[in-house]
Amino acid sequence: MINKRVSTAAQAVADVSDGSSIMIGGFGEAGSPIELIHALIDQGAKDLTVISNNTGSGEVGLAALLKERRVSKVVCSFPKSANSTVFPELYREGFTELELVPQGTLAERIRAGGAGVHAFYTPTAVGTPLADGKESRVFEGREYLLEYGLKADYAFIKGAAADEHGNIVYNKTARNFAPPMAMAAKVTIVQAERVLAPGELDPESVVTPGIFVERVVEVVEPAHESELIAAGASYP
Amino acid sequence: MINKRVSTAAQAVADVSDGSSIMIGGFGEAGSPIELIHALIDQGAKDLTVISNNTGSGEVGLAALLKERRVSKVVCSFPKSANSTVFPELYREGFTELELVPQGTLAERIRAGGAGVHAFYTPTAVGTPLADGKESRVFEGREYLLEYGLKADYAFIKGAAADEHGNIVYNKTARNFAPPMAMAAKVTIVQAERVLAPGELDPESVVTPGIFVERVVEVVEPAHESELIAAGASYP
Amino acid sequence: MTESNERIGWTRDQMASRLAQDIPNGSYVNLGIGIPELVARYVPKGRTLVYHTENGLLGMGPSPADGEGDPELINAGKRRVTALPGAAYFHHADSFAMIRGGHLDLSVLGALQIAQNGDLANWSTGEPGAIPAVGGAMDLVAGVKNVFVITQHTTKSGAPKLVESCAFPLTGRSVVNRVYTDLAVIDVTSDGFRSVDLGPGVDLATVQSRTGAPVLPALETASAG
Amino acid sequence: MTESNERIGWTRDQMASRLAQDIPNGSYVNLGIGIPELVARYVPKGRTLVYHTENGLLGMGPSPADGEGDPELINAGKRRVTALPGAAYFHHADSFAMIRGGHLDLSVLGALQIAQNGDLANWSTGEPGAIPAVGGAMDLVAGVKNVFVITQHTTKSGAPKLVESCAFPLTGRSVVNRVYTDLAVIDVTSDGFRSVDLGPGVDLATVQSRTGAPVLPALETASAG
Repeated sequence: MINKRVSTAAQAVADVSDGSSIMIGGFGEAGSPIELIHALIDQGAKDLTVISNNTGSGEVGLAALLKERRVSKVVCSFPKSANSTVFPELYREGFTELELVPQGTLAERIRAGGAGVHAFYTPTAVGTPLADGKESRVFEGREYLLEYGLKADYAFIKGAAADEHGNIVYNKTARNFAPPMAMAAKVTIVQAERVLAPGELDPESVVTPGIFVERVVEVVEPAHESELIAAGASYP
Repeated sequence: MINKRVSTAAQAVADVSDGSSIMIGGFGEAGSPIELIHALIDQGAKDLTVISNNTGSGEVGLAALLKERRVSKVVCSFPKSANSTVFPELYREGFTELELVPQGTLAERIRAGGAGVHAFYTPTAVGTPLADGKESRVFEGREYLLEYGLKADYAFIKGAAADEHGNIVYNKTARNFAPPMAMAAKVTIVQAERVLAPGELDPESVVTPGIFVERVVEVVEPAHESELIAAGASYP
Repeated sequence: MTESNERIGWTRDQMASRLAQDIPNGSYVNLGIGIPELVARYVPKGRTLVYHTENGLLGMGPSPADGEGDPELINAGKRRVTALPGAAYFHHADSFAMIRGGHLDLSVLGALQIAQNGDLANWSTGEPGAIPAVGGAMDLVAGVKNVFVITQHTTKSGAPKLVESCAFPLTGRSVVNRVYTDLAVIDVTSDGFRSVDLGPGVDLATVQSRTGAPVLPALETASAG
Repeated sequence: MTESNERIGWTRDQMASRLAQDIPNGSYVNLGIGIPELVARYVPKGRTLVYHTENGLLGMGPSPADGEGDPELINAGKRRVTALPGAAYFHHADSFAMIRGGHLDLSVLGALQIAQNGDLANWSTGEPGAIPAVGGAMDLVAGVKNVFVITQHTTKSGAPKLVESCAFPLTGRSVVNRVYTDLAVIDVTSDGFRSVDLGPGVDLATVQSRTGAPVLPALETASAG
C-alpha cells in the first residue's frame, strides 16, 4: 500500500533544515501554500533559499516567512507587490539576496531541473542586463542564452485534491508553478483541500503524477492571502 | 467564433506538399492517426520526412505510407516491428534514410522545438554510438550531449475528443507523443472520435490546449492497426 | 489658448480601439497590464480573439463583478477574471512554451522607451535602490510573433519615448513591430520609425517634434484593383 | 552423466523472484520487455510497487484476459495492460522527464553484455544490415537511480555475457548496479564484479569460469549487534 498522507502541516515540514532550498508554488495568491509556509515559520528553519515567482503580500504567507528573517536568498521573477514592503526592506538592507530570473526562464529552469536536462538555450533576455555574465551562443543567426536547470531540497505546493499516491489536480490558475516544482524538488509536499483514496481521481485528468510527490497533507479550508490581508492578519 | 473543424480527413491533409516534414503520433498502434495517414496516401505527397516513434505494422497506416515509397527519411527510436518488413526493406535498399534517436531524446527534442528551446544538454546516449558526431560537454563532472529542438511542417495526431477551439483529450496510452508534437508543428491536424462545442471539455482536464492545433476532423470509429492486420487488410 | 493646450490625438480608449482594429479574427493574444488591457473592450464585432494569460489560462474572459469570482482565477495583473467556453488551464512551463515557442500571435505591452531598431525598455528605470522585477515581459518579446506597444507618445514631462536608442535597461533587442501612441501609429521598420496613421488633429511634424528619432512618412497604400 | 548436464542455478522465474526480493516497498519501477516482466509476479506479499511504462502510464497493472482490454492501453512491449487505482496517464515528454530526471527508483533490463565497469550493451549486436532500434533503453540507463540487469549468465553458445569490456555497441557507460543471472547475483563495484549471492548448486569457481572478467567473492555480511 502506498500512502503519502501525513497528518499535519507541522509534520509535513518537520525535517526542513537550516540552509535548505525550497520551491514555493503560487502566482500572487493563487496556489500559494499558506498553511505549509506558516508551519515552516513555526518550525524555525532559517538561512533558506526560496524559489518562487513572487515575494508575497502583506505580512502573511511568504511575506511573513521573509519578515521573520528566515530567507537569505530569493530566486524570483517579480519580487514586488502593491501591498508589501517586506522584501524591499530586506533587499535594501542587504539581508536577502535576489536572483532575478525572467518568469518563463524560471519555469523552464525548474522543469529542466526536474527533467534531467542540465541546461538549455533560450532566446529570452538576450541583449538585456539579465544576460550579464551568462554564456550565449548563436544558432542559425539568432542569439540564445545558456540557462541551467534548477533543483531544490523541497517544494511546497497547493492542490485542489490529491490521492494517497500523491497524484494531484489543481484549481484553475492556482496550478501555475506547482507541476514543474513538484518535478524539481527532492521532497515535494502538497497541501490539498481533499486527500482521496487511490482511484478517486480520474487517471486521465491527473496533472501531477504521484511519482513527483513525497508527502500529502489535507488542509480543508485553506486561507487566501487577500482575505487574510483584508482582515488585517499577520503571522505568526 | 473560433472553429477549427474541417469536414473530412482528405480536406485536413489537402495542402501537404512534396518534401514536407510530418510528425505522426502513436506508440505502436496506440494513438496512431490511421485515417489521416490513409488520407495522405490518397493525397499523393511524396519525399516526406516522418518523425514518429515507430515505422508501423503490417501494410496499413504508417507502414502503408512507407510501402508507397512516399517517405524519404524517418526520425525514429524503434523502427522495427514483429509483423512488418516494409521499413527494413526500404532501409536496406537505401530508399528511406533513418535518423535513430533515443525515445526520450526524441520526445524532448520535439517538446523543445515546440517550446522555443533551441537546444539542450542531456545525459542520454553519452558514450554510445548515437553520440557519434554530437557535441558533448561536461558539467559538474558528468558528460552531456547537446541535442537540438525538432520542428515539423505538420503533426498528425489522434485524440479521444476535441472541441472546435482545438482543445484535446486523449484515450489512455494513446496520448504518448501527441502533446509535444502538437506543440512542434506549424500545422497540427487532429482526428478525434468526437468533436465538441467549446465548453464541453472541462478546462481543467484539457491535455493539449487549442493554441497548438490548427485543424480538427471527426473520425467517429477509428480503425485499430491490430484489427486491420488481423483482418488481412492493406492500404490502399 | 496656446497650441499645447489644444487637445489633439487619441485618448487612451481611442488608442486601444485603434490597436484593436489591427488584430485579425482568431488571433491568440496576450495583453499586458494597464492600457493594453483596454484593447479587449474594442475588438470589432464579428471577431473573436483568444486571450492568453501567462499565469496559465487560454480563453480568459472579463473580470467578474466586484466580490465575485475565485481568488485562484486571476490574470497576470493578479486581478480576478473569468474563463470562457473553450478555455484551458495549464502550468507555467507549458504557458511559457506557448510564448517562447512562437504560438501566440500578438503581445501588447506598455513601454518606457522604444528605439528606432525595435529595442524595448519596459521593466526598469535602472534607478539605484529600485527593486528589480521583470515578470514575463522578456519572454513575451522574445517569443511572440508580433509585439505591439501601446503608450503615451511622451513621458509626463514631455520627453520622447520613441528614441534613437534606449537609455533604460532593455527588455529585448529589436522586438517591437508597431507602436500605438496618443499621436500616431508607427511601424518599426528596417529604415527606422515610419508613420502608419496619425491621430485626429495630428500632423507628421508634430509627431516628429515629440519623437527622439526620425519618423518617416506613411507609405502610400496601394489601392485595390 | 557429466557435470554440464546437471541442472544448477536458477530458472528464469527463480531469477525474477530473486530480483524481486531486493526491491523495497513503494518503489517506482520500470520493467523491460522479456524476463524483466516476470519480476512483477514475484514481489513479496506486503510490498507494493508502482510500475511505470515509458509510453505514458504510472500504476500499470497486469495484462487483461485474451481479447479483453483496450488496444490503446498498452505497455512498452505493445501488449495490452491495465491501470490500477491511483494510476496516471501522461505524455512522452513527461514520461521521459520522470526517467531522465531520476524519479524512478529502479529499471530492470535484459542485456547482451555487461562490462566490469558497469557498461551495458543491450540494443544492438552491431551486425551490418541489421535495423538499428533503441527505444527507451538509453534514457532508462542514463536516468534511473538503480539499474538491475537480469539475464542468462552466458549466451546460448556459452560465451560470457559479463565481460571485461563490451564488444557490442553500448547502451550506456557505467550504468549497471547489479546483475541477476541464472548462476549468481553480482554487484558492479568500483573493484569490478563482486558476487552477492550464488544460485543452488553453484560455487564461485563455476561463476568465474563462465565470466569474462574477475568475480570477487561476496563480502561477509556484517552481523547485526
